Amino acid sequence: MELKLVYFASLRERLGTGGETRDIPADVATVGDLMTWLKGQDEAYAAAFEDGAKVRAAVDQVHAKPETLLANAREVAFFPPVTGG
Amino acid sequence: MELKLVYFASLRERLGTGGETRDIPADVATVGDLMTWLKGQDEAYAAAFEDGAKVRAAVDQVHAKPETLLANAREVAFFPPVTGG
Amino acid sequence: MGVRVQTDDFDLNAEVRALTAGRTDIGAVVTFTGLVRGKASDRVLASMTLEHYPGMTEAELQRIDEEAHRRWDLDATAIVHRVGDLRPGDQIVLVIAASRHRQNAFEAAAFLMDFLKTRAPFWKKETGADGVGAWVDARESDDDAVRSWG
Amino acid sequence: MGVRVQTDDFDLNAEVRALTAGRTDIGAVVTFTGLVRGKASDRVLASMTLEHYPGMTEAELQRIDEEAHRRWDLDATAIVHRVGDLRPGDQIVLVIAASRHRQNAFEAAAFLMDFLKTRAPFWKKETGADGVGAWVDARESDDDAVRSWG
Repeated sequence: MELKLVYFASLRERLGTGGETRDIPADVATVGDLMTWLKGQDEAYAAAFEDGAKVRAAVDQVHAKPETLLANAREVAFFPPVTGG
Repeated sequence: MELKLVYFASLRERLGTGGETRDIPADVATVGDLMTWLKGQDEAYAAAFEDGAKVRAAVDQVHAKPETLLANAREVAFFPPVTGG
Repeated sequence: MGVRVQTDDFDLNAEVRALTAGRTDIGAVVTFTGLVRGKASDRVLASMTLEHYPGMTEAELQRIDEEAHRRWDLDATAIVHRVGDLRPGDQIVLVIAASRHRQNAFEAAAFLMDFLKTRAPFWKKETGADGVGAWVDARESDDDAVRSWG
Repeated sequence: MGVRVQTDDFDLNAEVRALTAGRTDIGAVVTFTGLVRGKASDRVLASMTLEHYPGMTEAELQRIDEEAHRRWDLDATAIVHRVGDLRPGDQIVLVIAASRHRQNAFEAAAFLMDFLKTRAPFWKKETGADGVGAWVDARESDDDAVRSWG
């Protein structure tokens, strides 16, 4: 499955990119699965996603949890806890 | 004791005056005493002070209660519950 | 810290800037503006007249303001209240509370309004579209609001 | 009802007037303005950069705004949030809640800010007077604030 991944703030800086398109294996069913799969890609991802509690996600621009299904998602975002306002 | 009395809003309209100076008997010790004494003055005062629960008072520009002592007060105000804001 | 009673209208921007200009320690500014509504309990209003107790009004507003500063860590506050003749849509009252953090500013602004409503000596007289004038009754919910602050 | 994300500064008067002009049903307008503070945990700031998630930000602010309208009887609301480079004293965010009665307006404005702080995808990076940049950490007290609304 082809998926657009976007990264923000400290996560974007650590990964050195604001986004990428990836071909995701069929057994990656949830946001949590996707984080685990990304961590296995290389050291930069492993480091960026190491502290899972500090990474938040959104699926198609709606806040998501680790158990949220990717289903037919087009865009998944990862970012640290928000600090606006 | 000479005392400046001031009236506001509906009380002022009922009494037909915004204020007056009165010579108060020595046995009028509290705000409540003063209200009772004023009620005895004539029908207009009796009517204006009839519903004591709806009359508020201030002594020298500080909110007062029926039991507040007049002591050396210079100015006593009577008015309905406030409705600003 | 400033309390004012005036017949003139006030300008929200100018009042806020007077408190925040040249400062970088304020993180949160909450303002409350009260407006004359065109209808009161199904009665259409033509105008409203605000009477007050000159001298006591300013003193009481000052006391309410000082109490807010005792209860919360505030960087600045302002209270402006109009008197005289107003029309539907006109501004009546402005309260500003500025603080480093938002919760202080929100709570202090609500507190200032609750106490102003029940303690500051202002009285509203409404004149209906029919020309009939009537003094506004105090609302019990305002007394409840004050009691909730303990 | 209007939510906006912009690099430009905003004008408090203009934003309030846009909600209240020509209306006489609004009795209470509460505004919250967030400002860049010159010090953060004893660190002197030179500037702050606000990053956001275009598309999701507007959608999330819209969702928060709709939730406020579900919870309170509101006549009008507005949320304006700036992004890009800001300096100490600059305005960051504006929330307005207008209602017939003051309690609704106060509560809705506080609610909008609490939810914006914990749900809208904005991130602040502070640059110190020493030139060192650091992403701001989320505060637990903000999560507590959101939970308090149930």
